[in-house]
Amino acid sequence: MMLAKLLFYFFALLAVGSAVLMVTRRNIVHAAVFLVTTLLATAGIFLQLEAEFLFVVQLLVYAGGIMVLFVFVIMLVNLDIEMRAVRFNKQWTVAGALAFVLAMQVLTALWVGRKTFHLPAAPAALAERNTETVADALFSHFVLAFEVASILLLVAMIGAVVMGKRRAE
Amino acid sequence: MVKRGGNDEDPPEKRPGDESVPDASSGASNVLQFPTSLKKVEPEAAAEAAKPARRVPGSAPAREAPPAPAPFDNELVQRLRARFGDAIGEVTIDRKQVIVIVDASHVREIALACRDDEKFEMLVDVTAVDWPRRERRFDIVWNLYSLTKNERLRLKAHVTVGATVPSVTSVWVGANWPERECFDLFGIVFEGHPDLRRILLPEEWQGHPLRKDYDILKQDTEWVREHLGIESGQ
Amino acid sequence: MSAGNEAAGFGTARGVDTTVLGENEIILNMGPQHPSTHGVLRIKLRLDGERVVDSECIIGYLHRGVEKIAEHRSYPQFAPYVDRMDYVAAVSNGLGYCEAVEKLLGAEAPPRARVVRTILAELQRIASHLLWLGTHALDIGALTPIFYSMREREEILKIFEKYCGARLTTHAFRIGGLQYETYDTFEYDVKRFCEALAARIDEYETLLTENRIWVGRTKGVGVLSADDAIALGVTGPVLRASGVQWDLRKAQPYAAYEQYQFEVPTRENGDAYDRYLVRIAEMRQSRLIVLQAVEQIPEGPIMARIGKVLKPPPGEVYHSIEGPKGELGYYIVSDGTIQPYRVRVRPPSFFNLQAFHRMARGAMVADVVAIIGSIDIVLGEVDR
Amino acid sequence: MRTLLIPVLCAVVIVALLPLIAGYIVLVERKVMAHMQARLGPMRVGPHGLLQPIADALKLMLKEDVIPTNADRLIFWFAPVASVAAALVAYSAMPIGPAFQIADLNVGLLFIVAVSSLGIYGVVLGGWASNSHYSLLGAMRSAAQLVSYEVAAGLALVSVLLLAGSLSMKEIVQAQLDQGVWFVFYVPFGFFIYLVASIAETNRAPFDLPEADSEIVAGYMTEYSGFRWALYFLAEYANVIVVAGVATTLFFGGWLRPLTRYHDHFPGTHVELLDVVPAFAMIALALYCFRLAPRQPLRVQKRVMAAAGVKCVLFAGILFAALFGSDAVREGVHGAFWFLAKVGAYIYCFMWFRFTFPRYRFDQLMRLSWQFLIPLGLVNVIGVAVAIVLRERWDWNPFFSLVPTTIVTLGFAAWLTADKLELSGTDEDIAAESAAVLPGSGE
Repeated sequence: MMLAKLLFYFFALLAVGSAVLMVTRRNIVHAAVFLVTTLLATAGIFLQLEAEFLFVVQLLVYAGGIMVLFVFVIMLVNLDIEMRAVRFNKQWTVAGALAFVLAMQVLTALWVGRKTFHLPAAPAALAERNTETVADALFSHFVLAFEVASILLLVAMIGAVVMGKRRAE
Repeated sequence: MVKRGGNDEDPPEKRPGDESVPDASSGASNVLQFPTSLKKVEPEAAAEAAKPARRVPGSAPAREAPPAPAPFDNELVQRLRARFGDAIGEVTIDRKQVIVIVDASHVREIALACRDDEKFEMLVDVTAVDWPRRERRFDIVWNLYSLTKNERLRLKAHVTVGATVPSVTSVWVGANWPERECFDLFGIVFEGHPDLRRILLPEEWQGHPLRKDYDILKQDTEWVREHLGIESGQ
Repeated sequence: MSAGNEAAGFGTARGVDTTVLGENEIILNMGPQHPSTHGVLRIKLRLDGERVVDSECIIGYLHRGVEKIAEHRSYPQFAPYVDRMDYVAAVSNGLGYCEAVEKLLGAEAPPRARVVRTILAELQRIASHLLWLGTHALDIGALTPIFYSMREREEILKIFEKYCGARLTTHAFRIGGLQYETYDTFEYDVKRFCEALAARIDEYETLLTENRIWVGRTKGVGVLSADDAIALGVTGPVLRASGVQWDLRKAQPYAAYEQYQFEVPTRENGDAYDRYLVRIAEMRQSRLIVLQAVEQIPEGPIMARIGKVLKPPPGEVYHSIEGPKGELGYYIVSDGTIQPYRVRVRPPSFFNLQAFHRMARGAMVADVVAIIGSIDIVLGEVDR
Repeated sequence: MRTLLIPVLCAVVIVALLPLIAGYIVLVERKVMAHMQARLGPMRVGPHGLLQPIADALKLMLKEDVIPTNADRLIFWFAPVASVAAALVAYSAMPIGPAFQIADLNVGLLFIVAVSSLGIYGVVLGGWASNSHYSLLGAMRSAAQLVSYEVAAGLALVSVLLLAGSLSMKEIVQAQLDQGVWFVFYVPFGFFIYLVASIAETNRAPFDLPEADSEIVAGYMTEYSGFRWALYFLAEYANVIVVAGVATTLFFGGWLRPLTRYHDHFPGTHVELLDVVPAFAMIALALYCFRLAPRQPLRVQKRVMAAAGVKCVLFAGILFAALFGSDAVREGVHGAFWFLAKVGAYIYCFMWFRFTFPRYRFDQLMRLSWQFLIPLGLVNVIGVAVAIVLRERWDWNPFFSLVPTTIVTLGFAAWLTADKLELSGTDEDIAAESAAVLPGSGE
């Protein structure tokens, strides 16, 4: 169990640290790399939770698909100009105040509900064939939501094609 | 096929006594017909090509020393003279090649007439020769070729240093690079050229190497020092 | 940016405007050190993504002032220099130069010399086309044909080596005839090579001609219409691929070409694929010429009587031959001394390369290398 | 801790051996290339160039590591490592024989696909960090190519998953054993699509556009040298092995030997007739080495050649001895043999294609994927689904249920190639496209 804990803290620290670096980096390619690291670390935590399907989807879709396209676009941006651009530095105080309020809220909620704060025991049977479980849930119970989401994506895709076509003409 | 002695012929001239020999271009049985019009072989074109040969007055046999440039006249020259008058100077024939001296300032119009009316569709080359002792020291030479008639024609203009010559790039786009080369190596300015820059030498180079007063060992030492970081390229 | 030139009918190369770039546009410098610019050609490309918006060839990296050197050498002394212009077709260069000077002298090589010259020049054309085929295929990503074509080219170079001792810059001819008498098994070697060559060319064609990718990569790429080609002064296989059936060996025969039967292959579309087909067909025709010529090499002297010191009478001459790459012309002005007053070389590659700008418009980066390959340039000749 | 020991050992073996294996695959590739091109290939270092990979590796390690000015140093350093890491991690779910597998994930196949798709970061970031236009073009090409062909490859994999009913690599092989046939015979089009897509994904010719040497010098690797460059090279070959392993597992029955249903034994023993074939093949190879050994010009070469022969005898001995071991040993050793043999054959095909075909152009590459492979893959997947319904609802014979699918897919492919797949754009296309990109040309 020691190893599992170590791994969890490793992934957790990696995720949080990369996330912080991601927001603070000026070079957006670096920021993108740290975002990928965050996603990978989160995937590692999924794996520890034995949510193998979720882990793979995280890799395949977020890290392997979406972020590749992100990086692809970012590469084409003229970085020198971006790096020299003036940031919204004057908002530090507002952001700090908001962050403080949010932090206080979370802490208060934790403090108030500390008595009831227990994680339920992990269901033992879930680890077995969880891909099928996910598939069953998606295609039977949530089939309507699933189809609505896919239509939404289809519309977005057609829209993108139309917009891309217009430019070529 | 009967073997011919001459290793080449430049129509519109033809050696006398050669009349019995079919011209290579007029469709000997084993030879593809030449010249052609664009894209298609037309028999008429081939027949036409033989015509200018008959206009030619006789010249010396080939194996003797080549003749000195002699005055020359034919229908083409007459047409050009009729149209451009004094702009057409002396017309000579040297080693069976017709050379037309033209006035540099009218070159564009003459070139256009040569291309459209006389069917010299192709500009083979533009070059120059430097004669430093002459008053108009440069000869600009345009070598033309007619695919329709399988003939060559050479236009030549004498110009002084610093004079500009009209560019023929509007007549043949292919004149672009050779004119740039003339500018580069001789310093001849072609007026109306879309992009008259040095082409073979670096842009910052000083001097024009093919002029006779540019010694063969000479170079732009400034440039060499600056760009190559050495004292001399020799 | 080329609107002004469009009005005149053509987009003439005018240098790439690097100052104002549209969104997604980048400037790419190909060369002078690039694997497939065939020497030290530099091409400035203005790209929209991978598509070429504008292009400019920058040449001169190999400029050695050959024409200037000529004015300081005697006529025979200059002959070796011409071999170093189109160094993959040195024999053809030498042939053009020797014939031009002979014309200036009013002399003429004896029949035996002319036939041997024809044989060597045609072998050189095959060698040049073989080298082109290999490198062109390599540019398009076919790794294998170059090794096959080099294998055959090697045979030709061996014949050259046996004939004159040199393989590349041969200096095979002399003004007035031949440098050397042919060696004993010359005819046998040439015949054996030609007999093997037919099957070898079939082999290249099996690899490429109907290969779907090859056709896809070359068909419709670098299209040059016949009118454009003529206006640009393009000659040789590139012109013939555009549908103009013009070959100096037929139009204004030199050496011994009028004795032989051969065809001038042409194609209609003027794209890279047609240039490929034209050159392949030309190799077959050259093979036929060589076979005819080697069958009957006339006996007799190999040198004309031109005297020891060459002093052509004053005058000028323009003589051109059909080099492997197009019309290779020499414009020589004599002032009556032993040195030429001016030698102007009309290099085919120089003029053909000029058409690149026209062919490359709207092409992709990958097409650029296909187009350069299909023009078949040698920078030694372009830059002189 | 015991449970971790064997996987860790396997991982160490893979990481330690892979560079060597990749090096020798390069040597084999060069030899194959040479023999296809009427020449000899590496002959100098060792007999028949057998030590060439080691010399190459030494040279690469000693080479100066050049980092271009204005390169993004951090990412320049990180990119090749990312590439190799992704390639290596993919091995963790790859079963090399029934016994040798680091982790049998129940989503093994997806894991391999997902992790190897992460390798693209190495390429893209490396190309970007080099601060060179060639590299950037290579990176862009690579990203677009990989994203497109992953879709096609995914569809090909789905057709197998439908048949196998599992994502676990082991269970896919087990399904092929149970059904008694390699899936390549059930879904030939699935295999075809995967073959093409896997060549494209590993950036091999004729899809090697990201590193097309005649166009963009070396693509994303242009500015790399020495060991970093070697890492990219290692990643490429590691990826080749991964896709070959996936193809072997999914379409060629993984570690199963051919004719899995043929179980005749030698009389009196439990040794199966067909299981001795590998051992005899190895002995034949050994004899060949021994025959060549005396003909080597140098003494050291003779020795190395003889050593190679001895090594083959050793392998034959192991294969033969394994027949008399326990079932686990026998299956482990012979499974590994068959798996590696199939992977080798698949890689040989890669090489063969590379030396035969010219390179695609970028738009043709995209068209091939989006207009040919992906529609074909979709039709194929639907066909397989129909076949499974036929099999399960109406008890069709599994093989015949897939015949209509194959025919329909074949017809669809013919239709696509006849009408739609216009690789070379027509003249109007080109005119329209140049009009689109050339300002002023339409006026």
